[in-house]
Amino acid sequence: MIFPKWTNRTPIPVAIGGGVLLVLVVTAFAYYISPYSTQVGYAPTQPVPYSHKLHAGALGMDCRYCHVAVERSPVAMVPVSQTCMNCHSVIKKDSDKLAPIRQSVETGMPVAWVRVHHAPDFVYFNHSVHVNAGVGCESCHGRIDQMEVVRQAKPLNMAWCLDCHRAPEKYVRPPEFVTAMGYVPAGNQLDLGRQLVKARNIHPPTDCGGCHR
Amino acid sequence: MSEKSAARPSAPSPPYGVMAEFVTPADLMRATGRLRARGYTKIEAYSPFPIHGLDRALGHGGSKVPWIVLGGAVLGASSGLALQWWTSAVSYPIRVGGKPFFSVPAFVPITFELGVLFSAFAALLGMLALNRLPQPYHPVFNHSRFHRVTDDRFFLAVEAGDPMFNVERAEHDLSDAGGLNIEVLQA
Amino acid sequence: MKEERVEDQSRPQWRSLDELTGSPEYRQYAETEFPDFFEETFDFPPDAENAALSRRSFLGVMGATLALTGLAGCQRPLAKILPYSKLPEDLLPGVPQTYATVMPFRGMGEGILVTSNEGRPTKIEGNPDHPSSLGATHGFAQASILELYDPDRSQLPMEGGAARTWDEFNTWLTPKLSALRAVGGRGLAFLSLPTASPVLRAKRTEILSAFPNARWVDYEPVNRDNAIEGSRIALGRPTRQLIAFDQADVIVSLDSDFLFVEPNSVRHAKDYAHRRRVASERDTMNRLYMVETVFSITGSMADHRLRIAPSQVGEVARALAFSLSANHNTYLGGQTWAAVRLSDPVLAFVERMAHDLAEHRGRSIVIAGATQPPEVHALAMALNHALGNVGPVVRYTGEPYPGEQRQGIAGLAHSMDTGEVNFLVVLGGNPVYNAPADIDFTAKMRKVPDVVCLGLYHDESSEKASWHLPETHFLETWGDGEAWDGTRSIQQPLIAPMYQGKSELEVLSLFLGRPADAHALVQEQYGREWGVFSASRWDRALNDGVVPAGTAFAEVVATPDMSGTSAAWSRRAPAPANGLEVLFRPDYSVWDGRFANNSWMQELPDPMTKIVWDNAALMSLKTAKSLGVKDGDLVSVSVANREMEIAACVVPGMADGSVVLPLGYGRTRAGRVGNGVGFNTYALRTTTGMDIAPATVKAGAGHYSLVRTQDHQALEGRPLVREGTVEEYRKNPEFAREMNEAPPPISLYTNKEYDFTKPPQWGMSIDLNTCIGCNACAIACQSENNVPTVGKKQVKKNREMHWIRIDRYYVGDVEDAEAVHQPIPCMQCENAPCENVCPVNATNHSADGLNQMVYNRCIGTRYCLNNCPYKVRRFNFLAWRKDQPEVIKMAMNPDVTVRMRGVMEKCTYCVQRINRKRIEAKNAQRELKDGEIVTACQQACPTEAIVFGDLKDAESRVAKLKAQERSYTLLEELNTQPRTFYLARLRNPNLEMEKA
Amino acid sequence: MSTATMPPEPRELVPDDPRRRLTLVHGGHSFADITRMVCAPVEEPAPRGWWIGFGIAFACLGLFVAMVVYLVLVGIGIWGLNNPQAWGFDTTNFVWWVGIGHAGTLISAILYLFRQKWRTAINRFAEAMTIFAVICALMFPTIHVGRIWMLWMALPIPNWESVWPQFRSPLLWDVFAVGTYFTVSLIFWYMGLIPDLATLRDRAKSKIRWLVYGILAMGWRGSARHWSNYEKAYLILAGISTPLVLSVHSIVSFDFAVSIIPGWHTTIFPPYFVAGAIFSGFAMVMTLAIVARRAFRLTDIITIDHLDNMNKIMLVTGMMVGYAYLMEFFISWYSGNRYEMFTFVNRAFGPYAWAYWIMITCNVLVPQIFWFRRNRRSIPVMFVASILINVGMWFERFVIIMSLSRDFLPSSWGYYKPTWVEICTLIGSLGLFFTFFFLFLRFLPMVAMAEIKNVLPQADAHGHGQGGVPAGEPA
Repeated sequence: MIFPKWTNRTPIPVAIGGGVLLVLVVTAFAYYISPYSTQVGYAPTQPVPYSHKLHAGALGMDCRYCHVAVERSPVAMVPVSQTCMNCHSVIKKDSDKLAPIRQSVETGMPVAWVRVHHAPDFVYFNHSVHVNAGVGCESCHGRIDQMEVVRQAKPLNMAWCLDCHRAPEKYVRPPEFVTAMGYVPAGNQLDLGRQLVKARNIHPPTDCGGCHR
Repeated sequence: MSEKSAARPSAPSPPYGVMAEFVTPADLMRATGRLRARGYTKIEAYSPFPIHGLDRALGHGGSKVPWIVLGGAVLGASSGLALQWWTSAVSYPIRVGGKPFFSVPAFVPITFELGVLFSAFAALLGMLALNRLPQPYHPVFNHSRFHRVTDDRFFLAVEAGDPMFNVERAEHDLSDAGGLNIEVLQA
Repeated sequence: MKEERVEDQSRPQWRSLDELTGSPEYRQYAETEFPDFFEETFDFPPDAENAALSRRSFLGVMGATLALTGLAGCQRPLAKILPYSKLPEDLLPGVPQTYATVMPFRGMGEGILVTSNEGRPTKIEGNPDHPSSLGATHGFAQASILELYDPDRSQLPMEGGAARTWDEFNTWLTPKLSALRAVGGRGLAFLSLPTASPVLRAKRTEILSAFPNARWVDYEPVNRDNAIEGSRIALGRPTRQLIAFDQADVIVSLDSDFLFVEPNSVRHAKDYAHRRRVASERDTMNRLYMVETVFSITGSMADHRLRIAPSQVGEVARALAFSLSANHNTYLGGQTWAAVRLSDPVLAFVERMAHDLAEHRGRSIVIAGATQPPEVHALAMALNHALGNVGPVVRYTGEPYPGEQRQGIAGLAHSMDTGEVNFLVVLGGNPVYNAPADIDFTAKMRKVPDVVCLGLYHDESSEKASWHLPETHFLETWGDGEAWDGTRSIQQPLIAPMYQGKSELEVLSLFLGRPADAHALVQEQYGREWGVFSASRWDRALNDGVVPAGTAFAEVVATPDMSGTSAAWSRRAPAPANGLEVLFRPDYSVWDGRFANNSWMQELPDPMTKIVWDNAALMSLKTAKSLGVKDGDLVSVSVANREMEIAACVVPGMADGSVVLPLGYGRTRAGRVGNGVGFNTYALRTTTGMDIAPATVKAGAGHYSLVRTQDHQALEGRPLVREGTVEEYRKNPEFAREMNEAPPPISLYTNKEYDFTKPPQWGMSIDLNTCIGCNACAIACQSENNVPTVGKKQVKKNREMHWIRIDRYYVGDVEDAEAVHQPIPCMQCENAPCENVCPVNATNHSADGLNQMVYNRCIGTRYCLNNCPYKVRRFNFLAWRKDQPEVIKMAMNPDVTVRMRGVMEKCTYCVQRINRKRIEAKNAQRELKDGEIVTACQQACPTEAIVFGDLKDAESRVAKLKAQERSYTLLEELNTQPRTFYLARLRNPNLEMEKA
Repeated sequence: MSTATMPPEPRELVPDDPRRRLTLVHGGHSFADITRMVCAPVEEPAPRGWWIGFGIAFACLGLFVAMVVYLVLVGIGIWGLNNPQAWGFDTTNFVWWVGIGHAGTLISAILYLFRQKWRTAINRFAEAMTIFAVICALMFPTIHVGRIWMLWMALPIPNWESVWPQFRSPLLWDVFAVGTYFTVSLIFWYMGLIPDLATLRDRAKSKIRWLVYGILAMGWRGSARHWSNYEKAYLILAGISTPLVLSVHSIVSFDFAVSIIPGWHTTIFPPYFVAGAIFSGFAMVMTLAIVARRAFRLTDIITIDHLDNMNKIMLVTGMMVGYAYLMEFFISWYSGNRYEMFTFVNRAFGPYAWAYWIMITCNVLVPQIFWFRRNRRSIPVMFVASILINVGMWFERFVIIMSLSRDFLPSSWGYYKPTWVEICTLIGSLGLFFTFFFLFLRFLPMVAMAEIKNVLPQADAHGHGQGGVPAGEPA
C-alpha cells in the first residue's frame, strides 16, 4: 500500500485553505459579538410612535424640554406623561396615537417605553457631568433630529468611550451648543477643544473607578 | 498496490533510479563507498535509524535547521516583549502595584517563553521543509521490499539525475557492492 | 441593581411596592415554606435564577451560555423604562434625597437622616442637628433599613392565624368597644412599650380618659426601672441624668456600659471620645475606672478595670462611699458608712478610685449600670452630689417616663390570672417571649378572652393572641420622638406602608372610635401644643429633624436625701455567700430580641466574643475550669428551679464565679432568619432576678458549634495594635513608630512614569484611642455597599463578607485581660500586592490612589486575596443572594454594583460617594472641600475615630492626623505604602495604682 | 575486527567506549525483533488487563467531568476554600501535575544532551507521560477560577473594551510557560514519533491503520538527508527544551515566590521546585515503567539497569529537596523576620504538622533506601518507594500552600479542610491522566524503535559490534 502520486499535491493547498478558513471564522465571530452587530441600529418599536424627527427636527424643540434632568442628574430622564400633555392637551388632543399617554395621565400608570441606549449595569454613566462638560447629545446619540424611530447610532462600547475620555478635545463643544444637532465647530475643533478643556478644566477619568464601582 | 501494478508494464516514463537492499549498516556503508569511488554523485541511502558518517560518505552538506531555529527564537522573543510593552505601556497604561507601565523585569519570563515556543515550531517546520515533508508518495516506495526500510533493512538508490546514470550499469554496480533485490524505480 | 434603579426611579413608590409585594417571586416567598437561605449551599440549581437579581449576574450567565452553548448570549435583553405619569415635586430621578426623622428605640428618639432613592429609603445616617446623635448612629439604626424591607414582617391583620382585613377587625371590635365603654373600660388593659413620643403619650392619656377603668402597663425587657427607682430613693422623685462626659476627667462606672447599652450611648460615646482625642503629647485625657462583671466594650476602653461578680459591684460602691467619707473628707449627708469586707486588691482599687475622685471634685462622675439595683444608683447620685459633680458634669431633668415596668407586668399578669382583665391590647411588645419567666405570661394570656396584638411581626405573642394587627415600621408612618434631653423631632415616613400596617397611634384612634391617619393626628397634636398650627414651623421641624425652639426638658435642681439612700442600703439583700451568679444583659447584636430577624445584625460579630448567629453563656476561664467545661460545651444553667441548656463561651477578663446570659435569642417566631438561632435566656429571667440572680451551673451533655469571625485572639507579639500609656507618650511621642523597624524600601523598578503626588490623594485615619469597637461602621458599610450576609455555616468556613472588620485582640494575662479594637478596612496600598498578581487587571490603581476593584473584569483567581497581607478582600464563593427575597433589593444602594458569585470584592473607600461629590463639584465648576466626602464608616462612627480626606491637602483633617507622631501604618516593613493609617492607642492609668 | 567476536554479556555501566559498550538491550535481539516487540502491543489485540485498567481510568475521568460541571454550575464555594485560604487542592494539584510533567522532557532532552544512551528505552513514554500530566495540570488553573466563562480575559485577545491582561502577574506567566511547555513537549514527542509512525505505516495490515499512520508519518522514508536534518532538529529541540524545563517550574514557583506571604516569598523556590519536579517526575516514570515493561514483555528493552539509574537520580534529587527543606528553616531563622520564623515553626508544629511530616518521611527518608544496590534493583521496593514519593511530593505542595492559613494578622487566621468535591476532582484528574496513557500504550509505540535500534551493537556501521548477519537471517 503506498499513497498515489497526486497526494503529494495536497499538503500545501490544505495548509493554506485551513489558514484562510480559520481567519474567516474568527473575523466573523468577532463581528458577531461586537457592539457593531449587537448594539448599533437597535431601534425597537415604542408604545407611542413618538417622532424625534418631528419634534426635535422639524419643530426644533430643545432636548431639555423633555429630558429635564439631563443637566442635574445621572439620568437624562424619559419625560413624564404630563410633559406630553403640556402641548397635546391642545394639539392633536384626540389622536389615537396619544391614547396611551392620555390613559397614563388619567390612571397614573406609567407608559412602558422601550430602552434604546443601554449601558451595562456595572457601568455608572452620569449624564449631567458629560452635558456640563460640553459633550453634545449628538456625540453619543447621533442625529436624533433625523430619526423617525430612535435607533442606537453609536456602539457605546468601552473602547469607544475611552476614545473621548483620552482626548476630550476631539469632541467637546461650547456649553451653548450641547443640544445642537449637526453642530459644526466655528474653526478647528482641536484648537477650540483644547481651549474648552483648559477653560473648563475637563480631565475625564480613564481609571476604572470612574465608571465601574 | 493497484497504482504500482498499473505503472509496471507500461513504463514509457524515465525511471527515478535503481535501488538495492542491504542487510546491515556496515554493508550499506561499504556499498556507498564503492559507488562513490565509481564516481556516482547522486545516490541516496535509506535506513531504519540514523547511521553515523553516512551523509559524509554520501557527500551531503550539513543541515540548515539551526539557522531557521535562530530566526524563530529572535522573532519569538522580540514579539513577546513587544506585545507586553505595547499592551501595558502604550495601548492602555494601567497603574499596577506601583510598578512602572513598562516593567522589564516582570516581562522577562513571557519574553523567554515565547522565544522558546517560536524556536520549537521553527525546528519542526524547518525539519519538515528541508525534508520536503509531508510527501506521501515517493518513487522509492515502489521498491517491493522498501517497507522494511523502517524495520531492519538498508537501501541504496542511484538516482536517474546522476550524470553517469544508466539502468544496466547501476544495477551491475549495486550488485557488485553486495546489494540484494535490485529494482528499477518508476518515477 | 442598576436595572432596579432605572425602574424604581421612574415609578411612583406605591406602585413599585405593590408590584414588588405582588410579584410572583415575592408571593412564593410570602407563602411557601421558606428555604433556609442562610444554610448550606450545596444543592444549588444553576446560576440562571440570579439573573433576576442583577444584570451583572445575568451577564455572568450570558457569559456562561457563551462558554457552554456558543453564541446564545449575544441577543440583547429587552429593558423597559417606566417614567412617572406626573413628576412628584422636588424629586429628580437619579438624585437621592435625604429626609430627617427619628427612630424610637430604648425609650428615646434617636435623630436620623434617611437617604431615599426614588422613594426607596436605602441608607440611614445620624442627624448632626440632633442632640442624641450629632451625626452618628449605632448599628441598630443602620440595620433598621433591612428591617423595613424584611419580607417576614406581618402584612395583614390575622384572627387566630387566618388572614383578615382591617374592616373585619373593626366589625369585630366595635361591639366589644361599646361594651367596654359602658363599663368605663373595666377589664380593658393595654400593654405597650415605653414610648418617647409625646403625641403617642397624649393619645394614651386620651384612651385612659375614655376608658377610666382601663389599666395601662408598659413593659420592655431591657428597662431603666433600677435607675429611676434609684433617683426616687436619692432625689425623692423620678429623675433623669444628663451626663456631659466631655466634662469629666475621672469616670467611675459601676457596671455601666454607657458607651453602648445605656440610652443616649451615641452621644455618650461622642463626648467620651472628645476627651480621649489627643493631638499632641501636651493634651490631657480622661480616665475611666470600670467595675464590671462581663467584659463590655466600655470595659475594653477602661484605664483601670475591676472584674467582679455582679452582686459585688454594689459592695464596691459602698466601699467607695466609705473610703471617700472616711479618708477623703467627703461629706455624705452625715451618714456613716461602715467599712466593707472585700479582698485587699479590690480595696486597694477602691482606695485609688476614691483618691482620684477626690482629686477631681466637680470634674468627675460616678455612674451605675442599668443592671445594678436601685440603691447603687442612688448611692452613685449621692456621691456625684458629694463630689460636686452635679452641675458641671451631670444635670437632672424630670423623668418623663416613671417606669415601674417590672411591677407593672407582674401586676398585669396577676390580674389577668384573676380574670380582672378580659380584653388585653398588646401594643408593639412581645411579652410571651420576653416577660419574666415566673409569671408565665402565656398561661395568663389564655385566661383573657380577647387579646389583640399589634406588632411588626406575627411573633410569639401574636401567635397566642386572638387578633394580630400588623404594625407600620417607623420609616412608614408619622409620629414624633424625644431625644434623651427631651429635644423633640417629628417622625416622618420615608415610604408608604409596604403592607397593611397601622401605627400604634392609628390603632389607638381606632379604639377611640375616631379612626384617623397618623399625619393628621401628629399635626393636630402639635397644633394643640403650639396654640395654632404653623406650617412654616412644621416644615422647619421636618427639615432640621428637630422641632424648633427649646423643646428640651427643663432642668430640675434636687438635693439627695442621704438618709433615704442609706435606708435603702440597710434594706439591701445580702449578697449570696457562695455559688455562681448570672447576669442578664441585652445582646450587642439583637438587643432584646427585636433584631433577631435581621441578618445584618445576626451576622455582625459580637464586639468582644466575635460570635455570630448565636448567644452563649459567657464565663471566665477559671469559672469554666471549675465547671469542667471548654468553650462551646453545653452547660445547664438553673435559676430558681428553672433550667436551660446553653453553650459556654470562655471570655478572658470576665469576673470569676459569674455567668453572663445575653438576651434576645432562641426565638421561635422571629422569621426565617431568626427562628431557632441561639438560646432563649428569658427562660431563666424572673421578676425577682431580672438582672442578677444566684444560679447553679453544671456541665451539660454535648458540644455546640459557636462560630466566630475571629478564631485567634492574641497578637503573637506582633506590632499590629500599638499601645502605650500617656506617660510613655509624653516621654517619647514617637513611641508607636519605634515599635517596629522597617528596612529601607529598595526597588527593582527605577523608571516609574507616575507617582501619587497630584491632589487629591485619598487617605484614611483610624484613631485606635477613640475606637470603642461598637460595630456601627461595619453595619453602615454593609448598608452602603450592598454587602451580603452568608449565614452561620458559611461564616464557620471563614467566608463572611464584611468590608470593614474590627479585629479584637486580648492583651495581657488571660484571666485579667485587656482588649484592644482595630478596625480593618482596605489599606488602599500604593504598592498594592493584590494588583501585581491579578492576571486580568481587575484590580489596579486610580490616579488619586484608590485600589480599584473592577467586578466586571474579575475572573476570580483569588490570587489577590492570598497576596493581601491584611486579608481584607472578600470572595463571592457562592451566589450569596440567590435565594434572597425579591423585596430585599429595595434596600440596595443603586450606586453600588451587586456582586455575583465568583468575583472578588473589598472596601473601595466608598468610591461611589467620592464620584458623586466630585461630579457635583465639577458641575458647579468648583473644587472639592475637605470633609465634603464622607465614607459610610466615618459617617456612622460615634467617636469620630475614622477620618477620610485628601492627604495632599496640608489643611485637611486627615493630613494633620497623618502628621501626628502617633500615626503609623500596618506592616510598614512590607513597603505596601498603605493609605489607611492608625493612631496609636493610649491608656491613661493612675500611676500610684500601677505601683500598687 | 578483533573485538568483533567478543560475546555479548551484560556489564556494569562504564564510560561510553565504543568497544566496551554496555549492552543496553538484553537478549541479543535483532532489529526485526525490536520492531516486533515494540509494535506488538499496538498490533495485537489488547490484553484483558488493559481493558480493566482503561475501564477504571475512564470511569474516574467521568467523575472528573461530573465534578467540573458541578463546580461551574454552583461555584467555588463547593470547595473548602475560604479567606485566608483562597487556594487549596486546586493549586496543589496543579503544581503536582506540572512537576510530574517534567520528567519526560527532562529525560529526553537533558539526558540526550549528556549522551546518556540508556534514556532511549524510557524517553518515549516519559514524554507521553509529560504531555498527559501537563494536560491534567492545565485543568486546575482553568477550573479554579470563579467565572470560568470569563477566562478569555486572561489571554491577550483584542477586545471591544481595549483592556489587556496584566503581564506582571505570575499567573499569566504560568499561562505562557505551561502553554509553551505543553506545545514544545508535544512537538518534541511527535518529532520523535515520526520514524516509528512510518514503521507502523509500513507494517499496517488494515487500510485504516495504514491511512492514519501514513498521514501522521507524512511520507517519512528514512533517507540519509532526512536523518541528518531530523537529528539536527532533534538536537536543537533538546537544547531548547532543557532551559525550558528549568524555566517552567521556576515560573510555577514564582506563583509563590513573587508573593509576599511568609513561607511563599522565598528565593530558594525555583531550584527547589525544579529538583522536586524531577524527583516526582522520575517517581511517576518509575511507577509506570515497572508496570508497562512487565505487562508488555519489554523487560529486555527497559532493563533493570535503566531502573537502577533512575533510582540513583531519585536519590540525588530527593536529597536536593531535603536540603531545600533544611535551608528554608535556616533562612527563616537567619532572616530574623518574625513572620517568617513563625511560619516555619508553625509548619512543623502547627495545625498542618501532620502534612509536613508525611512530606518529610516520603521525600527525604524513603529515597535513602536507594543507597543500597539491592534496593535499587528490587522491583517491589522501588515500586512502593516511587508511589510514596509521588504522595510525598503532593504533600510538599500542599504544605507550602497551607502557609496561607496563618499569615500576618492573627485575626484572620483560618484552617482549610477539603470537601469531598475536591478529593473527587483529584481522583478524577488521575482518571484523565491514565485514560490518555492507556490509549497511548495501545495506539503508539511506547519505546522509540529507531533510537533503540541505533544503540544495538550491530547498529555500528564501522565494523565494531557484532556486525555480520544478525541471528535468524539468511545470508
